[in-house]
Amino acid sequence: MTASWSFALLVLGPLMAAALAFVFPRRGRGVALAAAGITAGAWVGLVREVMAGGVQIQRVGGWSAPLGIDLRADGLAVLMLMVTGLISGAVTLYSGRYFRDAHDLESAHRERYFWPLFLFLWAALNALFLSADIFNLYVTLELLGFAAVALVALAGNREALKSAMRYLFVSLAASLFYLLGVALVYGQCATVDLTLLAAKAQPGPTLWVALALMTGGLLAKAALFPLHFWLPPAHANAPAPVSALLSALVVKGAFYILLRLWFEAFHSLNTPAVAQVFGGLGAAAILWGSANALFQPRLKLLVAYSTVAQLGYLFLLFPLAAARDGGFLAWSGGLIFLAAHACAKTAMFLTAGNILHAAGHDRIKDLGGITHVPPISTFAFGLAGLSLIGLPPSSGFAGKWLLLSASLVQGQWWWVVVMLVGSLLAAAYVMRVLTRAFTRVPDATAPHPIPPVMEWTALAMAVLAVGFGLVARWPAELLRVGVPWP
Amino acid sequence: MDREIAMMSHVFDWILVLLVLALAWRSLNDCDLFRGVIQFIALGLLLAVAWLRLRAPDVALAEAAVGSGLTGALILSALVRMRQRERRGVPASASSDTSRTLQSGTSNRSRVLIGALSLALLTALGWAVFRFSAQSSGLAVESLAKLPESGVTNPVTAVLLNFRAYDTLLEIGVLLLAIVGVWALRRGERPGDDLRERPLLMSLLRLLLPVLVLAAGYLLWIGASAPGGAFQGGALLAGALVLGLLAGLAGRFLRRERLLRTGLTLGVLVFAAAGLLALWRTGGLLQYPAGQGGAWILVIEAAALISIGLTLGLLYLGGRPEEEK
Amino acid sequence: MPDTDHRLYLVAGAALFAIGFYSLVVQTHLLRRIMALNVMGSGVFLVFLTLADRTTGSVADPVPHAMVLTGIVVAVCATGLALALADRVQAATNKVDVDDGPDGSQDATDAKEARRG
Amino acid sequence: MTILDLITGLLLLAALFFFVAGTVGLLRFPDLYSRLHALTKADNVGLGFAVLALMLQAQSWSEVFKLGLIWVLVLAASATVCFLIGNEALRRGVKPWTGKSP
Amino acid sequence: MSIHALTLLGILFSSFLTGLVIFFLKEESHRLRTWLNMLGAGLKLVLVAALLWGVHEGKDYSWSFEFLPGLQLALGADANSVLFVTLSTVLWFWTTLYAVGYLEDSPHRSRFFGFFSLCVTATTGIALSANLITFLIFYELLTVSTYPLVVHRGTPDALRGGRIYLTYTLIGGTVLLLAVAWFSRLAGPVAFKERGVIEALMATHRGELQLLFFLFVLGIGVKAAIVPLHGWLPKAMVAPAPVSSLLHAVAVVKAGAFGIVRIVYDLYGVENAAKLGLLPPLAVAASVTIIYGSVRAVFQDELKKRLAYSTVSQVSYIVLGTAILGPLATIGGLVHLVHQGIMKITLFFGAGNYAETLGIHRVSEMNGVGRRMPLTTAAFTVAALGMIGVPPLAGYVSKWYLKKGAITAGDEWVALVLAGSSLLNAAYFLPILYRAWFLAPPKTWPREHPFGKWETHWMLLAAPLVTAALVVWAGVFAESSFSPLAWVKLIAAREYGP
Amino acid sequence: MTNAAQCSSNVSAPSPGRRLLTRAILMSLIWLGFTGADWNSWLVGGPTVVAAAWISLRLWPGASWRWSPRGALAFAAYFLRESCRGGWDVARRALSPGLNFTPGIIRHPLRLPAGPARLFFCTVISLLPGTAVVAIQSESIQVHVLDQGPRVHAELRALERRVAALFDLSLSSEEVEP
Repeated sequence: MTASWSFALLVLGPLMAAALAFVFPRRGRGVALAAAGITAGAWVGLVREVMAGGVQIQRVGGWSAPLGIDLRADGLAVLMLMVTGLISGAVTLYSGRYFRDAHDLESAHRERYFWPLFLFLWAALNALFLSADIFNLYVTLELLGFAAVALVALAGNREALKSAMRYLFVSLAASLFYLLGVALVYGQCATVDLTLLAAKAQPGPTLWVALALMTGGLLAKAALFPLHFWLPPAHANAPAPVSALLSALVVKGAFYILLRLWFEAFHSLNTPAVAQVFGGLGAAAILWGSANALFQPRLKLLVAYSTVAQLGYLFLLFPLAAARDGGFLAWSGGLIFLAAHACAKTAMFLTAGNILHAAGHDRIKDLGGITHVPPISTFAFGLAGLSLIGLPPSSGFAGKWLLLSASLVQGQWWWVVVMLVGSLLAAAYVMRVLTRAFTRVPDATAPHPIPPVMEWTALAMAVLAVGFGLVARWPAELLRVGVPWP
Repeated sequence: MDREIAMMSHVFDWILVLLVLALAWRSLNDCDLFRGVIQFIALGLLLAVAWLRLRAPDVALAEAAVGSGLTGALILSALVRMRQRERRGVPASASSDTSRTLQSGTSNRSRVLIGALSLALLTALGWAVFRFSAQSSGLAVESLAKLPESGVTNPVTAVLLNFRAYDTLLEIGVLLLAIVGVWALRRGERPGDDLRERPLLMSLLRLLLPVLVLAAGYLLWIGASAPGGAFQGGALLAGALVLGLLAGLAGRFLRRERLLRTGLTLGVLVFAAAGLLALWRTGGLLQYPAGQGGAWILVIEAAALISIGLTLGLLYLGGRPEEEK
Repeated sequence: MPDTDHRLYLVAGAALFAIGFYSLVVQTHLLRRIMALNVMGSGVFLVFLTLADRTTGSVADPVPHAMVLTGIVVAVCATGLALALADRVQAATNKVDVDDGPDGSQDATDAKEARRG
Repeated sequence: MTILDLITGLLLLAALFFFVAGTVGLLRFPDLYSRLHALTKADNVGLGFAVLALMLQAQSWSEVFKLGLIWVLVLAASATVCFLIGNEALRRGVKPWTGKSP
Repeated sequence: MSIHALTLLGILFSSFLTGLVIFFLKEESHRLRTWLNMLGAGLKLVLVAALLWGVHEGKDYSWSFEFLPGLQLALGADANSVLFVTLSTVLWFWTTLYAVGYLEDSPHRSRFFGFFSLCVTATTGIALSANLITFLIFYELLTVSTYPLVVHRGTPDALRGGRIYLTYTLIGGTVLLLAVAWFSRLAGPVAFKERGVIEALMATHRGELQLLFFLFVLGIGVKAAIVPLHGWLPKAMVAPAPVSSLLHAVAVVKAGAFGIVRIVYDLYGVENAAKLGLLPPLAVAASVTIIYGSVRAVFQDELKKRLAYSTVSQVSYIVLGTAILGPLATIGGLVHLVHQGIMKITLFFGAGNYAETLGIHRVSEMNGVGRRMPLTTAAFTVAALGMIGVPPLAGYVSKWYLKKGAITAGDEWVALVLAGSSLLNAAYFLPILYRAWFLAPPKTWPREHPFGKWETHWMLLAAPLVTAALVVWAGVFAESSFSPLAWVKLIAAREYGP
Repeated sequence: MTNAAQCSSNVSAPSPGRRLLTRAILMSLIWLGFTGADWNSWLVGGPTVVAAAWISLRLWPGASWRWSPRGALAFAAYFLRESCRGGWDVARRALSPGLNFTPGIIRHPLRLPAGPARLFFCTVISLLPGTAVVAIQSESIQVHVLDQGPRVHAELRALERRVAALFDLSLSSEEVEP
């Protein structure tokens, strides 16, 4: 009973809030705060049920699969919901001030539309993480994509509009690839339920093609190298809290579905060769993204390319988690890494927003003398950087450690090399920014003061990115609930 | 006789499919963009025929109204707007002639590459679909078995608003999101031509609009037992709204911002509230109390109809109707 | 319909999808690309509905029908959003494509500067 | 096959004839204005026959009514559209073909 | 949680929390910051004293917390930890005092002292780590918290030095991470234990263990500045004097040396290491470093650079002691950990005083400085003589044990290295002393800064005097029961005991 | 509204309530036609009818015009006949081998008053054989004809008379040749 309400409120709370924020444009922030409260409560209820009673299933409308839609909450889903909630909460606090303080005349307009779009994004994410139905996942993907694109375009400048347009094309085409895959799956198995598919799916040409289509679409949405081309401009040109949401959560949505497909519904098709391909692409993403981040002229572009790189780590989960031996190590490692990256990236983009606000630009080479004035923001960036590099005891470290251990256990040493090189590259680009904080510039211009709530929210996320590593045992335990293999 | 009918329908299938493919190709690759758009609209109509052929009258209705009609109107009006802006704009950026940009941009080599990729895609898909067994009832049996419990007799409506109502709830959310996204982008412009100078059209609209509203209501009602429902009705309503907008008949309505916004969100709010209410009453999200399915569905659909009609109609403006204060 | 050759329609759906995809990538005009997405969508719908039509009974499988209805509505929403965005892009850049813009080249020069500096 | 079906068949054939004729006209007629005639007149009659044919097969009076309504609305619409197109052509200065020049 | 565990945590948090609070203090709240600093340092001193007493009494100090499945964050206090933690705490107290005086009126003090405290937290954390993973955590924390101190001045030079420092240490850290992960894969998440934990693996994984040892030394050797991994150390001299003293005497290089001690004694076990044939190469590396560093030091004119190369050389005494089998060498190496610390910090304090008070940065500018600043120069002299190994100062004690240990173990060539090094030490320290005491002072100093009634600020003066006194005490009272030497003997007895 | 002025020129307006009622009844009839005798349908039908009536009234606030039932019947018969003739006419021209017609645009003076009757007239012209309206001016219309000739004007005047009869109007007496 409690779980039912949790399911309902987690999805409908933000959804109705989005509608209300649209009807009452001046009340957006209050509505979002209320939604944050409701979802937090619902999440607590849900996590208690999951810890106590294992995987929770809600048969929507009282019809069970295959005819109806099942919602399902296992450890993975609950973890993703938690990350979503934390980051959305931070973004809510941050944005309450961010949009009000923008320098241009359009800011009031932006604030009005930010809230409903943001709440839609939130609802879409929650719905996505709870869904156990691949067609329903398609609908949530579309909700997510539309909200993300509209939020990018909200920045309103030329570059933002162009990147939003490109993002929309990629997103829509990717959704259609996914949907075509769903059609083939339905034609073959006569169900779109993840659990039923796990029992019904047998390797064969149709499912191979279907899965390839769905995977292709999702990889584009998850911006895995070489399909990442749309991400850096989109994430770099969006308003700061939006960039945070996109990098921390939106790309993870697609990744989450990939996990559900390859490790649950179609686990019988998950062969080592495929897994190695995923891992290879992930490795390429790590190297390519990091190398590009090193040469970006703008802070937000750097952070965006860092996202391309860090997403690569998530895909190392495929070759590592598929094996029985040490599989769970990699599984929990990859997902803890996901949470770590989400928090760290949020902190980084929010900080970038602060710096942009203070300096009026984010050209890295001209940031000397500006960053040491807002020390809290710099501190936040540094802490987030620690997690990104994977220095202990941050959560990034916890994730990388588990992935490292898994590769060592399985003797797949090549991933170890990639991860270590990736860490060093991450250190290089993070330090490229942090060094500016210590540069003494004699005639530094007085920066625009940053509202405290914006600084402290960024810092809180950074602290979370580090501190989460100290309690990483808890998510690892949580992930055991409903883990796709015995 | 049966053989001949089968033969004829076979020929019909081939003609239909070839026409569809030819139109699809031409509509996207015709060097005159306007002609392309027209062919695109025609493609939508042909597809509606194909849907009928595939025993999907509900979809055919929606395709004709939404897929072909509204989408076509949207694209046409966007084309007109773009061309007007181009005419106003500086001719220096001459590369952007809307009507003839076919050869610009993509090099021949990448064309060949993409072509090869698409062919590979087609081959893979063809390989996949040829492995399907000729017959599979999918979920037809299950849905028909559960149909009496759903509260309606049209199986598609039962799926949309009962068995898989949750999808539909989110989909109504997508609709609202689309309009919010569009409004966030820009202020809409009225269509360039003032139709008030065309009395004949005006009188037609005066006649037509009330009938369209009635028809929308009728589709909503009939959806419970026959092809139709909130989407098809909503599409009609949207059509009526677009015509009204074109004729400048909805100006005063558009200025009532709060009312508009309420109308747009009505579907989501009522649907979600119904879901929660059902949860409270029966303990299951969107699980309607036994025997009351029909009534619940009707209420939800009515709210959805209004929102769908408003949303799809207002999408036509390409932006929010008025600048807020 | 039992007498329909489903493979014909399935392949046609696949072909629509491929035509749409090809045009989406090759064409640069925003409106064409938006139409291309719609054609891709129609291909998917065709596959869905053909699969639904394979039943032996008197009616087709209603579940894909509902899915396609959802898909059609999503498609028109996408079209509306994309058109509004395309319009803004044109207003901002005076161009009707997003492929070779000053932003790409500008990034490149900025990156070069960063390497030098 | 009842007598009603036979009449339906004949009516449909008539409808087909007019549609074909309209289409041939559309292709053959010399200018935009005369093509408008081909479209409005022949197709409306064709539609009328088709509607009549379907009315004979209708299950209820309400279906008959709806079919009739459709016909009336299409007539009104096509007359209006015919005017709109002709009017627009006239405004743009499209000269009618008068048969005198080759 | 027991009182013992609380003590351990208290030692960490006494500097961690003060550091955090200081970060967010306003730049102007000078007095509050000083009080907080001294309070933290004092508290830590008290807690360490309690710990010292407790460990001496045989109490078991340990605390652990599982932060990842099967992975413990574990603190403990064995004899080794206590040695290092005491050293760092005592020296931190005096360095803090010194730093407060040194940085008066300079910008960004909140940032400086924040990181300063974090740095000490990391160092004590390294000392108290009871297993590899905890060691790794604090080791990396040390890297991160010292970087801002190195680049504190923000000049292009400082930034370049910082970049080099970070490049070295992060790569070292990465290698260490690999080694730790690999080792954990082999042996499981093991805690440090006297005589090592690899007994069971000796037969089966010989090659892997050797490779791992190499990786460990490579990773940790960066911080211990073993040639050729020492490149960062002279470059990091751009940092303010208190930082240099802390870096060289306590925090970074000592953490490295201590790390090698941990690996050899408590992870591999010195006898196992010897069986694997790991010690001779290590001894060679240490010897090369000792000679190389000394030679380079002779040719440096810049005082801090000369001291830095001296550090490169001296730290390897500890490694050398570790690399020679037998209790005497162990004693020599370990006691040098303490002795070198107090001597080198005194030297850096002195150098800082010269720079701050008179603007002297080069040896060639030091003529007659003993007359202008007698107390400072006296302390400097004591430490320098100690470094050379003049009896009865601290340095003599360590070198004596090392030499004896080497001879006992049959490595006579080591005695030659030590003798050569002592000569070189004399070669780079004696000229300084000569100039300071016996040459006439110039008319004006490069940049004099008057400080009232003492030769310099009292805070700047107190620290070197105290540490110089410690140098004398550690040498003269080496045989008393509370001296570093006595403690080290206890460690050696446990390592080699029956 | 300008539309209102245009349409309510010839009849005095009844009260708003009655007008709404009239429209509602009209709409109800259409609904009834849609659904047949399904009384449950009025659950939806009621609100829909009200909405449709209200919209109709907003779009066309003018009162309903007068019309004569007898004229209507006569007109319907005439219209059906002429439609068929029109269709046949086009079909004949389209399918005959040569293009045996002389099209052109002619101007025809209007006698019907401005308002629904005139609009109705213009609409119907396009459905009748050989004629299509291409422009409407205040006192005349331009008609595209397939065969220019004297008969055209006569036919148009005949149509005008029938429309006038339908709307129960009397035409202005002057019969001017163009």
